[in-house]
Amino acid sequence: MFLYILKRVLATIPVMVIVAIFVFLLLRLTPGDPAAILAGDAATPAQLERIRERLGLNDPLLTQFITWMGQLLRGDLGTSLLSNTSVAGMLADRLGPTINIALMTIVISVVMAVPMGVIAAWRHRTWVDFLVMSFSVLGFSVPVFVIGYILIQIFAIDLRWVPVQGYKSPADGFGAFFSRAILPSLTLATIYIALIARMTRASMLEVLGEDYIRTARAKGVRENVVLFRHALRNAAVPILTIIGTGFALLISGVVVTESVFNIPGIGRLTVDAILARDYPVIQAMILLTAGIYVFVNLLVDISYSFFDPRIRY
Amino acid sequence: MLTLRSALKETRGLAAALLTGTALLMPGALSAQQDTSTITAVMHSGLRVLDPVITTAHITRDHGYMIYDVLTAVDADFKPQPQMASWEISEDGLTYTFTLRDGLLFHDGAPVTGADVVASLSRWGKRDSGGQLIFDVTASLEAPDDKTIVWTLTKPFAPLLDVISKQSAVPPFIMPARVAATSSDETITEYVGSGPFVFNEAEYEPGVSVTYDKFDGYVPRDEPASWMAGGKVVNVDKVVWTTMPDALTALNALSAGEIDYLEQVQIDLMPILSGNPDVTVEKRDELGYVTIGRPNFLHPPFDNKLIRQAAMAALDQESMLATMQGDPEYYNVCGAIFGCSTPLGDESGSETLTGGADPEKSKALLEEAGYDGTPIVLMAPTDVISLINQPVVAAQALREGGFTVDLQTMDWQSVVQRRAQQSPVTEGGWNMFFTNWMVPEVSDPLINVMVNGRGNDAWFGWPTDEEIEALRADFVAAPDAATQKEVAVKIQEHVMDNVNYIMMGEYIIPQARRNTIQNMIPSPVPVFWNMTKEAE
Amino acid sequence: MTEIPTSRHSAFQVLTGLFSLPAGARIGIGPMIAAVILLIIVLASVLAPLYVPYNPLSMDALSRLKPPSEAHWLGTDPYGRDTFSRVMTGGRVSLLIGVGAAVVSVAVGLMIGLVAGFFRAADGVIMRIMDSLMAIPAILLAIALVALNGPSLSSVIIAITVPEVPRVVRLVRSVVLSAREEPYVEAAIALGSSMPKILIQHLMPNTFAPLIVQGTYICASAILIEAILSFLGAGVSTEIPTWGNIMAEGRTYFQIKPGLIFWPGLMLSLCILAINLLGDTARDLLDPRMKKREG
Amino acid sequence: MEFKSKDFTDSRRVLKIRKLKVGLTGRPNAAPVLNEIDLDIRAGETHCLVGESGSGKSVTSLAVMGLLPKDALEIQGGLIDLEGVEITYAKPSVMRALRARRIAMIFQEPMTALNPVLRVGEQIEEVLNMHTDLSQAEAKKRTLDMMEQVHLPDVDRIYQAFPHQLSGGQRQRIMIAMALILDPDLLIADEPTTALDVTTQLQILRLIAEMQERHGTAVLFITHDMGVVAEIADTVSVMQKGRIVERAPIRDLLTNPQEDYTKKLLMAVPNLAPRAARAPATAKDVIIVKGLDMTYGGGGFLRRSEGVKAARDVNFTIKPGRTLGIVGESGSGKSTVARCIMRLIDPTAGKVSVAGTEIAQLSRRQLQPYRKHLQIVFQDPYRSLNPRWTVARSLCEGPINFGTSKEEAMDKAAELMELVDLPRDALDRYPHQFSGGQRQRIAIARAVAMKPDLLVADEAVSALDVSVQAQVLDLLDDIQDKFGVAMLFITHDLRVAAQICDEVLVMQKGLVVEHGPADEVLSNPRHDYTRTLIEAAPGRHWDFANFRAMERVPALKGATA
Repeated sequence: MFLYILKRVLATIPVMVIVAIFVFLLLRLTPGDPAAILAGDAATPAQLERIRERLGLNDPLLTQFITWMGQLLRGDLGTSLLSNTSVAGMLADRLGPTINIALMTIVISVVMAVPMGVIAAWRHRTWVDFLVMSFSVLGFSVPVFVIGYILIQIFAIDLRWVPVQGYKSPADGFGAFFSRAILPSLTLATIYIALIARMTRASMLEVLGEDYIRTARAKGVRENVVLFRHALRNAAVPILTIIGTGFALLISGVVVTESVFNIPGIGRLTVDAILARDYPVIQAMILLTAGIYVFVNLLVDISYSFFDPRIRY
Repeated sequence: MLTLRSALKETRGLAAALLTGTALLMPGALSAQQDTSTITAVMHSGLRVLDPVITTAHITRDHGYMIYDVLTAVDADFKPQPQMASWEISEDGLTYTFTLRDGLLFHDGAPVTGADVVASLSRWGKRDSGGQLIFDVTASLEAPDDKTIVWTLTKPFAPLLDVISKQSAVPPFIMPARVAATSSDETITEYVGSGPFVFNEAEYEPGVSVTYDKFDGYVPRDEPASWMAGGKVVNVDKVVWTTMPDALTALNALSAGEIDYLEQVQIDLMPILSGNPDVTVEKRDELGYVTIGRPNFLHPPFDNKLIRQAAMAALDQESMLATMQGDPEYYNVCGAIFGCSTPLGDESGSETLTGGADPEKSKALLEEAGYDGTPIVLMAPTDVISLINQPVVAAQALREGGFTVDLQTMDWQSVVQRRAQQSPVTEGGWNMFFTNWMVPEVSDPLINVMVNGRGNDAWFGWPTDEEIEALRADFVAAPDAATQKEVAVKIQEHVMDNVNYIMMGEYIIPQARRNTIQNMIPSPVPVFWNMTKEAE
Repeated sequence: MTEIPTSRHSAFQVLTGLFSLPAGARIGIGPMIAAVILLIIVLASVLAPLYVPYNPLSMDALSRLKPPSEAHWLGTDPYGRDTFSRVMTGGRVSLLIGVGAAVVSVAVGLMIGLVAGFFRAADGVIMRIMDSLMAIPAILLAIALVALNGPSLSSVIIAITVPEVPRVVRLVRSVVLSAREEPYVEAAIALGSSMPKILIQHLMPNTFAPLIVQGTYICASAILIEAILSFLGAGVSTEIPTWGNIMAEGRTYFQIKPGLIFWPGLMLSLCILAINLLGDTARDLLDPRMKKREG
Repeated sequence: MEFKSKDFTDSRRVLKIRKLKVGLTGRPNAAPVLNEIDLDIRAGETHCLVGESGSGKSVTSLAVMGLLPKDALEIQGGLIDLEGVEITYAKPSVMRALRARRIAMIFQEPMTALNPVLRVGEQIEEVLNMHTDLSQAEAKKRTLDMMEQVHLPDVDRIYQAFPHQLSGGQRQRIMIAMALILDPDLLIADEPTTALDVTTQLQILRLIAEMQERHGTAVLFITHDMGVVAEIADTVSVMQKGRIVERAPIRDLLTNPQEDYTKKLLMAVPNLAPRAARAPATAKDVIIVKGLDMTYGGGGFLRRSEGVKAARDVNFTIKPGRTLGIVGESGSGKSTVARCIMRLIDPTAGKVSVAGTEIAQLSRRQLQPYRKHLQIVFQDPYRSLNPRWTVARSLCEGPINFGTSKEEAMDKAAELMELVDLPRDALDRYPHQFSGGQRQRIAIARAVAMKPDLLVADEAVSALDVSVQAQVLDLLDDIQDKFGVAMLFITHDLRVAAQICDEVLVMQKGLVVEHGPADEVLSNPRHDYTRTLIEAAPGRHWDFANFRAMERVPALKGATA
């Protein structure tokens, strides 16, 4: 097990290096000049040139890359070109909201989607199945910002149950956190629920056709036990996999939700940074999100063995 | 009776439980704003750059006015007034002597000295175009003692006080000498000013929110506040600026009382607020903004004056402003390049712009110029709301006027980068883009960068225009206001004929506030002194 | 003489043979409705220029944000453009993006996946690169790519394609890996067939069924991602109406003129719904296990 | 041969089925899957249901259990009566209560019939939790007790084990323990030993008999293997196409079958008597295998693993027109040898000479010209033909690879179809339009099209019903006569090997334990393992094809059973 984890962690190194190179090149080939953004509308070309020189943007690409990698290896994420603050500090400020909302989304999604999928598979080809599937396809079909607006309209404006926007850390009180996080989480959750419910249903359908399900029924086991004890655990691996790979979708959704609900998270930070060509921030953020994705999927892989004893590392 | 009482008791218990439950669900937001000592404001953009000298970004200027103070400032009549210092001008107009008033302190407790002022002005002079002009004729800038600054010129520079008092892009904010020692190409890293608010560094999240605390050591002037001049009396303990990337969310937050103040409201969205008795939508000041189109003089077809004139003939202010703003209450068809309500404003030569487009004239001019149908590349930003409409409307109008248009959409940063490219269109260049200025930023020939005609040293578009340079020199040399105005009208006429840029009219973006916010100063820059907050 | 079913094979049977479709598989009413809806949307979009009442680009500052009327069936947008004309025309580009992204992702993914699945030497390197591409959040990558190439139709398609390719590669690779163990492939090796021949003639057809299914999902999600990119200001040019950028432009007017979001949103949702439903149906029909059960 | 001959007429009737009809759900007019099935089983009786695949044996058992897949099959008539309770249309809750208590079932694949993610102990115990009020401790005690009854070793450890950690035989014992723990009246065993090796099969059959003895359970035993039937049955029902065609006590059925179908079935059953020895061939060896070693795995990045030695020091030669059989149980390495020779995998060491050329170490490209000398027929007829290709295309693939023109190859293909007794016009069809036996013929034709020197048949008849099996074996024999091809015949079934092989090579755990002429190895085995294999072959004393006992039962002096 330990060896396996070590191996997997080592295997992420080339992945992260490729991500780093890719992002670095992509950014440097993208038009945009952080100096111009820094200086504003009325700067002259000579002033811009001096600022570029200061920021090290005139160095050869390779030098810039080596400098950046050197910093990374020392654990230094660099300094924002615009705000002149440390990227690590910005990241520390921004990571909390995103992670908390993401966790809440995952919890909501799993709690809702798995039973939905199980029931749909159990009542295969009935109206229940049709309903669940329709909902989940609908979750795929409506753009996430539309869902956000609709939820705000209903719950924040018409019913006034929760605030329209903003974020409070759970440290400020769970109620304060929850009331602000619930709408963004639900917004994000729709597509995730759709994804997980679908996969749960498909996986359960497959498992329910297995011999050991017939064995369980032949033993006179009650249907709910058949579904949740015998079938669901066997169906878990693909469900876990989709939770892991769906995490990428979640990160994408976060970018939008954070705009709609005005949450100071890393999604918005990254988009703002891209629009402002704040290279150190973009690089750090994409590396970070890629790292989180890889980490989540490592967790998922490891959790397989918890659900399925045949998988041993 | 007994049962009734116990029933009541039970109900009360239930109500209490419900209340606690609800309180758990909706704490904070609504009640936090009952706090009359804190103002939460949503500004037009997120604050990321904290150096008000290195950048011309409005949000950073606004930040500058919060934590820094200036020597002199303009009042609502465009007149320079003493702020940190009073002044005396020598008879020959070559020596300016400033005397700092008493009680000026930096936020770290140190008094403001002449040396700080000299360092700050010097750094500003390297960055600001107006400042550069003054420093071109500066013999010396010295502080003989802690209270006095002497500025000696080699030849008279009549608008000097106007330039250092200007309220926008870039005012000479006064910083401690050690901070002002930072190179003008590098951003400062210490944010200490002597202004009415203190920058709360711990609560600063770049692009998201910034918090200002009242500076108890600030001594306001005695005069009433007028624009950037007068006494800056702070009536709250704390001002929080937050950014909301989504305009609709910001409006909803204001409606719900989660924020107190919204700097900019899209006109189209005003109906959402109109039904809310707790919210007021209003114009903060009457000057507002101008929106302009700038052709590229280096490459065909806009290197040809006739074709520039054709473009101007094809464009019409009314339809563009109407698309941008909708409600005529919030725009002003105005052909004056220096603004219609400024001392130098004049509308000469702008008939086609203000009187409706003349596509036939445009076609005729194109014919005459021998326009070959080469598409003109129009850069259209997608992520700055106040700039989205102009290129789209212009593209349509130009097509109707006989142009072939290639409307290229990109994010604003790509526009910013690409407009600096002098290469031909085929190699990443461009033909035209649109941008906006606050009226005070274009209100005279020294401040208005678009009337600079120095070729490569001119603003993007790079016109080489000796005629206009001569007129600008006349302006600097003009001894009195009447002469200045004469020169300004000539510049107006020249710009309309040569089409250095196309003035597309004035507009105003209203602000919205909860009614608890009172006594805000009408000013182009949103300022938070004088403002009061009442309980709801 | 052994008995053999004697029916002549029809084109349908050739097709079913190609995709392992079980003969006589029943297609329910749902997918039929979905197919009809999709057909109507596609036809309506493709033929839009023939019947829409206004040029979707022509603006009229004097009739901005008008409510539905006889002149403007669905009202007008902030530029005074006719919403009905824009929504109907918008489908063309949205569908083009969907189909384009699906075709490109599937084609590129197929090629890479075949190589990765069959040549062990290339597998490791290719899969590491694919892992990396998968780890980069799609939307951020898309924004960056669009910023790089400018917001043209092709950059949006490329932006959507890049993160999808790894998924297709994984799918193709896994199909190839399992098909490679099939006895008929081993028989082909024993018959002296060359590697490229085995790859293309024996292995590649196995990937078609799952790829068709995957393609429908990519198509649906591409249309959706285009909408999100437009929302974030990184979509196709505002001059080309798509459902996505019509919604993105209309988003601030959500409370005062919900039609700007509702109508393109309805078309988009119906379209994605139909495509997904057809994809699900195709998956059920093409599932080899179904065949085994009936066979 | 001893048959069971107890008379059950006085015993209590446990199961009574009358005119049971099962059809496709919602399609009452379609051909029924089961038609008018009558069945009686009495306490203590073992009733065997035999028939070829698709005859409806399993559907019968599932109907009794109430486990028909609802969306595919439904009962359309008749009645099922379990000890006086009619359960034909019983409510799910009623059926649930009956299962495990009154009827229990064990399935063919112990691999898939146990839940892979639950400990086997828990899975047995679950039956008690569902149907009794026993405390946790009592339930566990009873479970362990039951596990001991089915002769599982080290029950405390196995209780905690997951299915994949057990052998096939152990898993099937778990299944039996699970089925019998509540002492049901009727046990349905659906091909419970088919997936097991012969030696394990024998143990499981004995266990079922023992348990039956102890508890007096009635057993409905479903199998396709006449040998097994001969070993265990009291009475037999023969099924064909959803009907029961003949029902009789075992001795009557085997000695004096009434129905043609039964006779046909019995006559196809191979027996252990080796084929008549053929004249020794004198030609040069077609293939020479020397010191062949194959080790899987090994190496490893962070962990050094030993690797599995699948085959060790295998040596043999085959002459033209002769057949060498490799027999052994699963995991013995017999298929590994075949695949090494075919160069589908690369042997770790050793030599393989074909047509005078050493091919074991050739690269894939160098190997290509020699491919035609070697051809293979696989076990699974459903997977050995590309489902997307017409038969013609499959048959032409090889010849075209070796330069034959398309037209010529098509002509050849047509001839081959006749050779394997299929109509020429079937060339344009797809594999799914053929039955399993027909597909196997096509696969053989495809191999023969290459005019190979050596034909490797890897379990080529194992997946086929006995009647089809016999036909395919005949076909292989014909082909060998006609083309003088040498054959390497891999099988787990000694009876099949006896039918076709000149020489037999017995493998165990990668090692060759015995190698010699077929009749010598089969009638006079020298190695204990060979002897065990022969002993375990069910029904080896009976000559089914001739409805009598074997004249010459393979001698098993000093057998250690």
